[in-house]
Amino acid sequence: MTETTVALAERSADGYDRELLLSMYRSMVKIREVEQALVRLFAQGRMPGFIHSYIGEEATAVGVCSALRRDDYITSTHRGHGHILAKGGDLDRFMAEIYGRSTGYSGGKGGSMHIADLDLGILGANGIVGGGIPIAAGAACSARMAGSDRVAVSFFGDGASDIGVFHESLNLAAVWDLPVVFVCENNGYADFIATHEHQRVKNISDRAAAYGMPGEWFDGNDVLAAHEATIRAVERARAGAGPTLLEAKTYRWRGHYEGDPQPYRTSDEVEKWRERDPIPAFAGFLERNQIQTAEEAGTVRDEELERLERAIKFAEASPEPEPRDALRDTYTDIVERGW
Amino acid sequence: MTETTVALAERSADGYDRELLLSMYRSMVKIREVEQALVRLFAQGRMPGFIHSYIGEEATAVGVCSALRRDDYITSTHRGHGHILAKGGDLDRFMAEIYGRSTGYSGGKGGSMHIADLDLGILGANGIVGGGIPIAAGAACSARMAGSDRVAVSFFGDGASDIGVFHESLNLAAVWDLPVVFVCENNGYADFIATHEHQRVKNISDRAAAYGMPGEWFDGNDVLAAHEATIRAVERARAGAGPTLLEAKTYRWRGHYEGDPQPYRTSDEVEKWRERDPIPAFAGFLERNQIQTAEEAGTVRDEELERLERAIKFAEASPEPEPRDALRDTYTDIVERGW
Amino acid sequence: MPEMTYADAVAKGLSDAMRENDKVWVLGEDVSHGGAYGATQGLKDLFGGDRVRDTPISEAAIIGFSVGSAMTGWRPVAELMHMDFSACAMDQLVNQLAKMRYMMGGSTSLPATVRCGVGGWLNAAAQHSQSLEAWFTHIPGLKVAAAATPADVRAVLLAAIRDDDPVIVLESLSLYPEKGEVSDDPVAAPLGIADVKRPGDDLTILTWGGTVPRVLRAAETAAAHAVSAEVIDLLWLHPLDREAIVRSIEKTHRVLIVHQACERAGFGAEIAAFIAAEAFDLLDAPIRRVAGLNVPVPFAPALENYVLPGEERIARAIFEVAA
Amino acid sequence: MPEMTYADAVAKGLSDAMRENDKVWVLGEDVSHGGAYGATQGLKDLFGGDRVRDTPISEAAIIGFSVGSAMTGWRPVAELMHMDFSACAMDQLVNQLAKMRYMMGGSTSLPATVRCGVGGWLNAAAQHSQSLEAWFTHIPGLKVAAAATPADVRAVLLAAIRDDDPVIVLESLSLYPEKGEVSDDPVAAPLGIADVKRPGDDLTILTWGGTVPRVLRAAETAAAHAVSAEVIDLLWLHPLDREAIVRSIEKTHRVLIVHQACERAGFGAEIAAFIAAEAFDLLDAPIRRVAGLNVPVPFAPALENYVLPGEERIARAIFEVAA
Ligand SMILES: Cc1ncc(C[n+]2csc(CCOP(=O)(O)OP(=O)(O)O)c2C)c(N)n1
Ligand SMILES: Cc1ncc(C[n+]2csc(CCOP(=O)(O)OP(=O)(O)O)c2C)c(N)n1
Ligand SMILES: [Mg+2]
Ligand SMILES: [Mg+2]
Repeated sequence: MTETTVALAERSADGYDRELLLSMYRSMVKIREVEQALVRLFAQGRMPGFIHSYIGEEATAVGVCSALRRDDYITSTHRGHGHILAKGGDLDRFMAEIYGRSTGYSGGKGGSMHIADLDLGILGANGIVGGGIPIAAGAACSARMAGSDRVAVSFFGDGASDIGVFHESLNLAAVWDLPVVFVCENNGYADFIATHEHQRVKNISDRAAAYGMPGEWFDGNDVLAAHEATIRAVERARAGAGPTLLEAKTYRWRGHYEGDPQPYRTSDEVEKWRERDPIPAFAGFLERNQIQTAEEAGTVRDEELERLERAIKFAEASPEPEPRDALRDTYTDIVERGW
Repeated sequence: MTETTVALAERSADGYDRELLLSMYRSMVKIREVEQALVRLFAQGRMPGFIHSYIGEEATAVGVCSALRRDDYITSTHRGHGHILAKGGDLDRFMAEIYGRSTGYSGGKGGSMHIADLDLGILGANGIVGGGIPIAAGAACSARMAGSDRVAVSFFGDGASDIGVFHESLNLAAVWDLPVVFVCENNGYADFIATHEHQRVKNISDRAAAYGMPGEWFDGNDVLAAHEATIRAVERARAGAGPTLLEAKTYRWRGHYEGDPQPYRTSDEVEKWRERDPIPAFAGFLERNQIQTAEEAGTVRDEELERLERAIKFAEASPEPEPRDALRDTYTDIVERGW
Repeated sequence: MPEMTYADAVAKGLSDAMRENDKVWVLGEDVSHGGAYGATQGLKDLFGGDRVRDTPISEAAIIGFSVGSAMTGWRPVAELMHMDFSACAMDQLVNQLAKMRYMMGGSTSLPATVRCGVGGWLNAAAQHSQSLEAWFTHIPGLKVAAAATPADVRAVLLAAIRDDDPVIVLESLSLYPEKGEVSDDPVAAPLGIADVKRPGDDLTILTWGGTVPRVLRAAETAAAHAVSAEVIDLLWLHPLDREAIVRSIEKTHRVLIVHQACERAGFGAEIAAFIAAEAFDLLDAPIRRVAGLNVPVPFAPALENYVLPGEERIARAIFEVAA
Repeated sequence: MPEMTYADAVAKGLSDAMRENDKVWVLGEDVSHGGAYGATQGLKDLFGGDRVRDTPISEAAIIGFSVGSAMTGWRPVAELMHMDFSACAMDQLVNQLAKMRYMMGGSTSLPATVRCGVGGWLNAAAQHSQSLEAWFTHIPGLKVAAAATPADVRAVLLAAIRDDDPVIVLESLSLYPEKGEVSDDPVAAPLGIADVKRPGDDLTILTWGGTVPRVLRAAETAAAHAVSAEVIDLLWLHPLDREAIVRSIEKTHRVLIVHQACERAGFGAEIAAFIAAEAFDLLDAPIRRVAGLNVPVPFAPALENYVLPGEERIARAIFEVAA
C-alpha cells in the first residue's frame, strides 16, 4: 500500500492543465449545487422515491472522472448523482429522471438509482449494493477483447466492499488482467453502521492484496489526490497491467437517505468533516496557484446555479410518462399486455 | 503471515501425547483405505452418484480434527469423506449413506456430499462450493452466545476461496470475533483449473489480512503442522480472540471426480506429490520417535481394512430406502403427498 | 386493544418471541438501530447487543450464519431489508436452509425465520419493489407467510419463530406506517390457516400481503353495486389453506386471485392450478388473476400505479368475474 | 444428417454462433476444458482462449461480467454448470441482467445467454438436481428456453445467442449422452414456437426438457391401449406458445402438464392458470399436473426415481386424464 496523499494546501499546480483544473472545479460546484437543490426540492415533496445525497464527496467523483476519457466506462451506485454528473451526464435528462418525468434518462422508469448514459460510458447507477462492480469489470473485458485501450471504473461504497460480488469481481478481474479501476468510496458509513463496525481491515485498499493487485488509498476530499491516484491506475490498466483497487477516504455529510434522523453519529463528527469541505479547499488551491480568483469562483457558482435552475424548470415542465409506456422496454421485441 | 512448517523429518515428538499420535496415524490410514476402497467399488458400479476422492490430503483432515474436541463443530465439502472420518464419523452409517442405503447417515437421502452427524458436531458435507463456510461461522456464533468455549472449523477448497460467501463469512466472523477456524485446503486445483489460474494471491492465507484476522499456511501433507496450526487457532478462538484463516498446502492425487480423464495436468506432477505421501512420512516419524514400529503400522492397516470390510458388508447388506421415505424430512411436521 | 403501526407490530412480535424464548435472536443490516424501516425499533435496548446484531451488507452471510445458528440450538430471525436482496442470498436460502434437514435425513431441524420487506408503491423502482414469494413457495423445505395488518403480522411472526422449520415472512413495506389494533397477549397465527377478511357470496377473492387492503376497498366498491365478494387473506402460502379455498368456492363458484408480484409464474398461478385440478367441477367461470404486470416495477408513480394491481383494476375484475 | 450426442450438439450450437458472429464468447467454470459435462468440448481449440474463458468458482461474477459485456457490444454465453448454482448468481441474473434494459428506459440491450445444466436422474442429490425455470419465467426481462433433443438444443442455443435479450437456456443433464440427428446447417429455433413432438387426439400433454423423452415413451404405452396423446414440447417457456396450446386443446379438450421441477409453483402452474383463464370453456376435465414431488431431490436411486416424474407415473396420469 502506497500512501500518496499530499495535502492540497501544500500542492503545486505544476504539470496540470489549467483548463482541466477549472473544469474540475466547475464540476464539483455543479454537483454540490445540484445535490443541495435536490435536498431542498425533495423536502418539499417535489419528487418521488428516495434521495441519497453525495454532498461532501464531490472531490472523489470529480477527481476520478477527470482522469477518464469520454469513451471510458463507469458503473455507479445508489449514491450516484456525483458520478453521473462528473462523467458528463446531461443535467436536464438527469433532473427529469429524478423527477420521474418522460424526458428523463429512462423516461421515468429508473429514477435516481438507475441513471445511465451509454454514450458517455455510464453503465448505470445501481440500487443493489455492489451490483455494479462486476458490470464494470465485464465492460473492461469488452475493451480488452476489442483491443481498445478503454478502461472501466467501478464506484462503490465501504459497505459494498463486504458483499460477495466485490470479492468475486476483483479476483476475476485480476486473473484476467482487466483494465478496470475499482474505486471504493469509504465515506465512513454503510447505512447507519460505521466502517469500523462492519469490517476490521485498516484500509479497504489493503484488500487488493487478496487479489494480487495494487491497492492505494487517497484523501477523498482532495480532488487532486483522487485525480492522480486514478491516473496511475488508469495508466496501468491501459498498458495491460491489470486492475487496481483505490480507496477514497471521505465522508457522507448528510444522512444515508434524505430523512434519516441519524441517531448513530454526533453532529460534532459531522462538523469536523464539514470543515474539510473539498470545494473551498480546492478553490483555495486554485487561488494560491493563480488559476482562478475568488470572484471567478463565484461566477462559476452563479453559472452553475443558473444552469441548474433551467434543469429544474425543464424537469418540472416535463410531462409525466404515459402509464402504458410501462409496457415497453422489458424486451427488445415483446411489448407486454396492459389493462 | 507466519510460516511455521518444520519438515516432519526434523520434528521431534516431544510434548505430544503418544495415544494422540497413534490415533492420528490410525485415522489417516482409515481415510486412505476407505477412499481407496470407494474408488474401486465406484469403478465397479457398486454405488450411485459421484465420488470426490480425498486421497493424498489425509494429513490435513486428521491434523485439524485431532486438535478439536468431540463437541466442536465442523462443516465440510463435496470432498468431505476425510473430514467426516477424522471427526469420528461412524464408518457403517457413512458407508451405507454413500451406497444410498436406508441405514446410512441420511437414510440415503443425502449421499456422499451430504453426510452429517450432529452428535459429533459434523454440520454436514456440502455440495455447494463454499456453502459450509457461513454455516460454521453461525455455529461458532451459537457457541459464543451460549457462553461455551466450543469452536467451529470450516473446511473448504482453494476454489471456494474465490466465491462470494467466503468473503462475507470471514468478514462477519471477524467483526463478531467468532470462535471459528477457516481451513482452506489448497490442493492445487478447483475442478480442472490450477490454483494459480483461478487466483493471483501468493498464499490463500494472505487473504486473512483483508478481514483483520491472522492467517497462516502450513504443509498440508504434514499432519503435525496441521495439528499445531489448528491448536494455535483454536486456542485463540476459545480465548475469545476471534477467527483465523489457515491454508493447508496439499495436493489432490486423483481426478476431481472419479472418472475425470485429467488432461489438464501431467502424471509427472502427480508423481512428485505421491512421493510426498503424508502417511509413510508420518509412519517414519512415529518409527524414528519410537512410538510405532513398522510392524505395528502394518497391524493398524490390517485392522482398519478389516473394519472397512465390515462396513462395506454392512452397507451392501442394508436395504435400499423405501420410495415413500422420500416424503418425510422436508419439514418437521408436514409429510408430502406421494403417488 | 392498543393501536400501533404495522412496523411497531413487527417489533412487538419480535419482542414477544424474544421474551418467551431466550434462544431467539435477531440479525440483519441496521437492526440494532431499528432497521431501515423501524421494524426492529427498541429491540436492542430490551435484549442487548448479543441478541440484536447488526451485520455488514452481506446477505449471503446473514442467511448462512442463520443456518449454522439454527442447526446448533438457536432461533435466528434474519432481516432482509428488501425482498429483492434475497437474490444475494439464494444459495443459502434455497440450497442450505431449505434442504439441510432433508439432506440429513431429518437429523436436524432449522427453526430460522427470514423476514423480508416486500413490494412496491414506494417509488423505489425495479430493484427495491419486488414480491418474490413464488420463488420460495417453489422450494420444498421452506414455509412462507405474509401479513397485511398489524395484528396479523405480529401473529404470523410469532408463529414463524415458534415453528421448527424455516419460515419466510413477507412484510409489506407499503403497509409499515398503517395502524391497527394489536392485542397485548402474544397470540400466534395457526399454521396454514387463512383468514376470511370479508364474507361474501358472489365470488371468492384470494389474496395476501400488500394487496389485501386494496382488495377490501375494491370489495366495498363492488358491494355498493350489489356484488358480494368474499375476501380471503391466505396468510400462509405454504402450507396453503386448501380447505378454506375450496369451502369458499363451494359457495361462490367464482374465483379471482389478486397479488402484487408479477402475474407470470406468480404464486397465484399455483392457486389457480390447484383449483383447476381439485375444484374444477365447482367453477362457473374462468379463474381470473389480477397481479403485477409482467414488467419490472418502474419508478415514476404514474407508471408504478399502472403496473401494480390497484383498487381500480381489482374492482373492474370483480365485476367481470361476478358477471 | 450426422448423429451426435446432446452434449456435442450444444458445442455445435456454440461453435455455429461463434463462427457467425465474432462478438460471441463463452465463459464459465472449466469451459476451456470442455466443461464438466463436455458441452464446450473443442471450442477453445477452434476459437482461442480469448473467446473461451475459464472462470474461478464465482457464479455472481460470471453473470455480472456477462452483464457488463452485453451492455458494451458483446454476446457473452455464460455457463452455470448446474442450475442449482444459479442461486449464487441470482442478483446479477434477476436484478441486473433482467432489468437493466427496462431501468434504462430501453437505451441498452443485453444479448447474453445463460446456459444451465438442469435436473436430476443423476443421483447427485438435492443441491445438484434442481429444475428452477419457474424462478426465471417469473422475472420480466428474461426469456427462457429448454430443449430435449440434440437438434433442438442446437437450434435453441443459436436462437438464444442471436436474440437481443437475455435468454436462460435449460440443458438437461440427464440427456447429455443421448444421441440424435443434427443438421449441418445452422438452423435456429423460431422464438416462442412450440414443437408438436407427437400428434394425438385424446389429450394434450405439455412438457419440456428432461421429461420430453419420458412423456413420449409413456405416450407410446398409452397408444398401445388406444389412448392418443398429443405431446407438445414447449421449447420456450417465455415467450410461451399460447396459440399452440389452445389449438391443441381445441382438439383434445383435456390437458396434462408434465415437468421435472417440483410441482408447487412450478411453471406448470402458470400454464394451468393460463388455460384455466383463457381456455376454460374448452376443457372437459380438470387440468392435471405430473411433476417432481414437493421435496428436495434425494440421492438414492430408489428415492429419486420415486420423486421425479418417471414414465410409469406419467402413463398412469395419461390414462386418468383421458378417462
Ligand atoms: C444487496 C443490498 N443490500 C442492502 C441494500 C440496502 N442499502 C442501500 S445503500 C446501503 C448502504 C451502502 O453503504 P456503502 O456501500 O458504504 O455506500 P454509501 O451509502 O455509504 O455511499 C444499503 C445497506 C442494498 N441496496 N443492496
Ligand atoms: C457454487 C458452486 N459452483 C460450482 C460447483 C461445481 N464444483 C464442485 S467441486 C468444484 C471445485 C471445487 O474446488 P475446490 O474448492 O478447490 O475444492 P476441491 O474439489 O479441490 O477439494 C466445483 C467447481 C459447485 N458445487 N458449487
Ligand atoms: Mg459508505
Ligand atoms: Mg481444490
